Amino acid sequence: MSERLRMVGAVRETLRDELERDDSVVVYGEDVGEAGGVFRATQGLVDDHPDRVFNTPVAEAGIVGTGVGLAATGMRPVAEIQFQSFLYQGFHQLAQHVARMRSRTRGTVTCPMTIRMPYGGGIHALELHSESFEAGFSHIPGLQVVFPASPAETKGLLTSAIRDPDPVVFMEPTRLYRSFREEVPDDHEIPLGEARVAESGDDVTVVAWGSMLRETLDAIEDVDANVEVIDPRTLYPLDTETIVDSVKKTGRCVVVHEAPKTAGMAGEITSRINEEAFLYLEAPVERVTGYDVPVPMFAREDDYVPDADRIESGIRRALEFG
Amino acid sequence: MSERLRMVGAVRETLRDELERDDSVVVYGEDVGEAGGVFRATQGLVDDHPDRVFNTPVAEAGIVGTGVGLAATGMRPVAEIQFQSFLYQGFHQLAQHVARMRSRTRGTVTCPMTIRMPYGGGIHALELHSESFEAGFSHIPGLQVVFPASPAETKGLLTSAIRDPDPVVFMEPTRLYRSFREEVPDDHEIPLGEARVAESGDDVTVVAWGSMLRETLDAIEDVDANVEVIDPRTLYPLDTETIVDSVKKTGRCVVVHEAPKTAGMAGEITSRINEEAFLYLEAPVERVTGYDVPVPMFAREDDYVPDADRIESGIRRALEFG
Amino acid sequence: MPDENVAQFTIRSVQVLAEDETVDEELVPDLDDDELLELYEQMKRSRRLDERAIALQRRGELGTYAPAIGQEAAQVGSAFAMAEDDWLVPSFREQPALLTRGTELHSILEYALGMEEGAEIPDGEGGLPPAIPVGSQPLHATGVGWGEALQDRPNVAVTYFGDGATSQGDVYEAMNFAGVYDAQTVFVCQNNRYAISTGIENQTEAETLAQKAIAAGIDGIQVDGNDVLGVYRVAREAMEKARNGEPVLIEALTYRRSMHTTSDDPSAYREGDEEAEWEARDPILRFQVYLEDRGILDDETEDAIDDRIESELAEAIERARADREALDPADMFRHVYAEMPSELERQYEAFEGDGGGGK
Amino acid sequence: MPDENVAQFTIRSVQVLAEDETVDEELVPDLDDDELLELYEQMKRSRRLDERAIALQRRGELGTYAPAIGQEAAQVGSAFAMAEDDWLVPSFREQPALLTRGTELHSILEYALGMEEGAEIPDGEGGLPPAIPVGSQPLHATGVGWGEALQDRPNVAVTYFGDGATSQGDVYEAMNFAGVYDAQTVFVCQNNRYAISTGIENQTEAETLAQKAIAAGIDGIQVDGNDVLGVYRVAREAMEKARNGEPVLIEALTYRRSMHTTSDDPSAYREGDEEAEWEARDPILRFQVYLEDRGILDDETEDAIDDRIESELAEAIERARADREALDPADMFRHVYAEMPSELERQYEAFEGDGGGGK
Ligand SMILES: Cc1ncc(C[n+]2csc(CCOP(=O)(O)OP(=O)(O)O)c2C)c(N)n1
Ligand SMILES: Cc1ncc(C[n+]2csc(CCOP(=O)(O)OP(=O)(O)O)c2C)c(N)n1
Ligand SMILES: [Mg+2]
Ligand SMILES: [Mg+2]
Repeated sequence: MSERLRMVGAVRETLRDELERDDSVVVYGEDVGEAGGVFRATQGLVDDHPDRVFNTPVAEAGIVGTGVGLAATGMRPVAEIQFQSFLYQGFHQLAQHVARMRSRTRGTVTCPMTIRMPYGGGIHALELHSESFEAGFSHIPGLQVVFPASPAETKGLLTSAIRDPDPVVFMEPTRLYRSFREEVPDDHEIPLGEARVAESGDDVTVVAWGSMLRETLDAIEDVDANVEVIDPRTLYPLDTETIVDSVKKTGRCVVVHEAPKTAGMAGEITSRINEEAFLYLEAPVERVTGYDVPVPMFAREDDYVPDADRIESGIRRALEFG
Repeated sequence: MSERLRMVGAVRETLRDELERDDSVVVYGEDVGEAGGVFRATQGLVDDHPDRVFNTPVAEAGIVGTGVGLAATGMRPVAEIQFQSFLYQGFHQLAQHVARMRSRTRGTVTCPMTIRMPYGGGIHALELHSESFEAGFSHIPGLQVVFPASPAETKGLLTSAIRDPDPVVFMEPTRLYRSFREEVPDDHEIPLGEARVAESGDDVTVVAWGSMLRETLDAIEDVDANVEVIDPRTLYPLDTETIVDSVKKTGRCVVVHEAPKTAGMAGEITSRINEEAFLYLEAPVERVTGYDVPVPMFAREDDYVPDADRIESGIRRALEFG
Repeated sequence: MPDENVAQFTIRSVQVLAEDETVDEELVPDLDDDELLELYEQMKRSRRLDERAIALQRRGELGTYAPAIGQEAAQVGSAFAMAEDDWLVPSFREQPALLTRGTELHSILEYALGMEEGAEIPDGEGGLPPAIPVGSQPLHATGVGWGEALQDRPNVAVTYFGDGATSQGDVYEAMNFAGVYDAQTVFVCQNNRYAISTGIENQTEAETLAQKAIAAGIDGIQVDGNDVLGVYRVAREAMEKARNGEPVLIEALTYRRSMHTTSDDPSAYREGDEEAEWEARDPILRFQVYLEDRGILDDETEDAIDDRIESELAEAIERARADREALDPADMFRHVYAEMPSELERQYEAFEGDGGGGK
Repeated sequence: MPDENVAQFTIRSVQVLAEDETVDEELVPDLDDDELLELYEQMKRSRRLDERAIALQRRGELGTYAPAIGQEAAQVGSAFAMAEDDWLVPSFREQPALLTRGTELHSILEYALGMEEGAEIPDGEGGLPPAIPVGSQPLHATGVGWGEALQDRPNVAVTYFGDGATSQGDVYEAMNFAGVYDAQTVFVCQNNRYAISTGIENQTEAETLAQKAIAAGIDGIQVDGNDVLGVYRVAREAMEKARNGEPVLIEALTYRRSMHTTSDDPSAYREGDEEAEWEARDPILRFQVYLEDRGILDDETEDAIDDRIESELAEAIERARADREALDPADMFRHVYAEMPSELERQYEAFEGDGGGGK
């Protein structure tokens, strides 16, 4: 069975299915109850599971920190953080405990927790509603960092995340929540750590995830070359092999992300390509990213977030080098 | 005038001089008063300036957050965080406010705050006393991230940090605090954003900062090649030019850091070299870093932190490539 | 000992002008007619601004907007009690307080247009921009109140936040630091009974929010937040204490009569009945009757106020639109650091090279 | 209204066995001689462990160690009140509680040797490892107490932290969440008057720490933390409440008689006089006299206890040393994820290739 859903619907159906399937799943966060979350991703869930869907006080350290305890008792906490940057309020609990519980105790206590949150720009929201700190999260050993880019992938990835024995930071691109529908198959898992080749080509490789994947797919329509587009889907663990194999074929690569350029994931990917496909590289790895400025308020946001034009220019630069 | 000091003494003398020079400087943090801080970096300061040196409650969000307000009134807050990983308790205040106050208000409110803290391994302390999250901090626009590697440099860099009109995350390598003395000149500033060529050579470039700089200088004694060693000193802003010029000369580069490999600063530096010296590169940029594991407790810490041997191997790999 | 009481605490609650228009004459603050009219006008100005802003947002002209409808007395009453050089440290729903402190209408609109221009603090004025992360700004207010004390200045920092914010550890830390450092800070918690959809009963088991002060060892007091005279009175006293290094938490009991923000639909989580109940307790209405009863407000004055507000609003909207038109996107590069670092300069050049807008 | 008291709170303080050996017979908990002797023995075991550990550390054999000397009654009394399947959620100074709950001596020593082995939780036991970040673990205890409630199990989570920790927003959030979700959690704050060098008077303006509970709307109570009978009594009651979904904060008044950790030198910030004063109030001494007075403890039993502890300690030290010798550094790669990701596997291979130890 399958259903045509938007991404936000895919999140909801996944949560519904997992609540149904596994009595230990708890869905909680600010406004996830009656109101169904600010994006309605949890709408209706509390009606069917009033004992396992909870509105929390406005306190992200509390949300993340109680998850550590819930998990220890055998529950499977699936927390919603209202916007990515508010996870910073619970950053210490994430880095000091969620990520490390397994390693601190040699596997005798674990933290199978999923922390979902919208990230990135594009919906003209308030300040600090458009961040994407995936590089920071990926730099914390013990975490897994996952990015869906379509409704069907959301279902597969979120299902895997919830069932995974280790913590997952699950970053949902705000502006794809309602941007399109597609068939979403029932009960399927997409393994964490496996990239997807979204488009095949042999002139240049573009690596992009989340909402930037959609922008990239738009951008390549105007590029007169065979572009291979890779969606890593999880940034940690990162499927280096798929990226490296592609670059060995194309010799050129562009990495796209919304986060600021410096110390963003494009650097990491560049490094891995360097290490494993150095002799195949015909051009420097191009970075098309946000700038090293705080994401501006929405009047200037469109000028900050990479768009199809900027991605297209990046691809051209990669193609024209040398 | 100058004095032979250890790094911890250089910190203390700088704080003393700045408290003396500028009435708006406030030194505060956990135990920085009578006890002089857990590393004694603030010893004696409260005696001379009881009105501007404060023990705080154990609350890092409080320390960082009140700094925003203190700065707004015209004070110059110089906060000590007892160990780097406890800055995570105040991460939200750092990322949401300290870093952004200038940009949010178009320069009408600023936050000239310095946040000092020991980072990194090497003293066999407790769990979570050995982290180095410089990549995460450097990924937050609005912050400056500074690493001294010697007593004299500490004086110059910390003086600049305190006098700087914008916030600085000042990371002091714990294990260099007492490792050696050197002449520390009075009242000198080292501009933020300027790298130092610590050793000249033309076979291979090694980029290393903080305690890894010392390890690197040890390592190269056993390497039969002319190694150029660059200490960036500040990771944001990063003196790309000095690094790139060196790599253009050597064609080979190794980046060393204690932080985990994935999404660490070595990726960023690799990217910048790729972008600006691609055609000069004769080997992939080597990364000698911590592993993608939480810094283990001290029985295994020495196996985690890169040492001279690992750096030496990295240099050899870079030299032998191709 | 062996089993004895070692500490005792009481939370007081104050009301001057009740819902039914009875007045406790003993408690009426000493304000002249002009001042009373100013309170009234500021409340109306904020109400009209909110109404216009919602309409503009509905037409796609503004971004997400958080109306303060119903909370005007809680804010105007307290902000009016501030001295000229005191500091306003607001959250994102503080139109009434901002206007009372002199922020111009077009600035508020520009903020709602997604422009940092709307968060500028005019030179020489004490204040911080609206804080979006819930509960994060009280720590700044503590820092300000501490900094003022360190510099032997008499100014007080007044910070506003909601019932939801009291769940954030930061707010507790802010009060605790304030207690320790005798910070010149007043914490105004507007208990408007909702944090988005989450009712106060889900936020805490504490029976009052004023009692959160007890944990920090500072004073906490409750006031009817829809009673502008009561709020003024309590705020005034709190500020005098704070000026002497005794921080105070005020819980103003009020109600968010409208949506959380323009992206919110309250019908998903609360009944119309409840809203109707609170409509009757509207702070502006209550005060209007008070002023009319006492002959301070007549139709003519009322009309003059309305006209003034409408024309100010019309002008502000025009100004904001023009500023929005003239906005330079490249400004995002210009205010990150005092001096643009070279990597940022290169990004800026690339941006400009792409023709601005990254194109 | 118009100016009335709307809420009132009282903090009680309990003491059963006073410093001068007077006893409130009404309050004496119902414990038999064996149980009383166990309380005594656990306190002594912890004291001896701390003394030996300090000595070992001084000889370079252990890493940083945080002795609980002086706080044994606060911990043993409360941990002893726990039911078998209750959860211990400790900070880094909880030797007395850990031992009371059955943690083996060699585990504690291995933790102090910098080995994660010392933080393993034996299969099927409820407990979390020591938390190093101050104030971070009470939230875990709230989560545990909430999770137990959700699963209709009777178990309680008991978390320990210090006076300094109460300044962390996390501790407030933990109590507030516990109140909202009726978490089966008891918060044991050991007010040992110091956070490293910072005295309690610098930590907060609150006159008691028990009153921090008021902010969260949960019960708070004080107890003489050097009175093992009082602590047991108060803890027992608190746990019964918590088992019914009423979380409680206990403030145990005690004193950190020794250094903060082995890296600390208290003479930099406090007087010997003060330490001497508290030596006289030592919890073990007080209880020893009590037991002797009642003929429960005689020299023979005392000697047997001492011998047992010494031989256990000797064995534990040997075991810990051996485990330290046998430690495999490569284990650091093995417990990060359930399955090692490929990038980590490559790092692991490089590590092994370098001959382990990265060489
Ligand atoms: C740290 C943080 N978490 C979550 C949010 C999202 N959010 C915005 S307003 C709000 C509720 C705030 O409620 P309250 O403090 O009562 O203020 P009110 O909206 O009623 O004025 C939430 C959860 C946020 N802005 N910041
Ligand atoms: C978040 C955090 N900040 C700072 C520290 C450093 N530190 C370790 S113990 C301590 C004092 C704790 O005092 P208290 O809570 O009273 O516990 P006690 O040491 O007295 O048992 C501090 C500041 C830490 N471990 N974690
Ligand atoms: Mg509210
Ligand atoms: Mg203490």
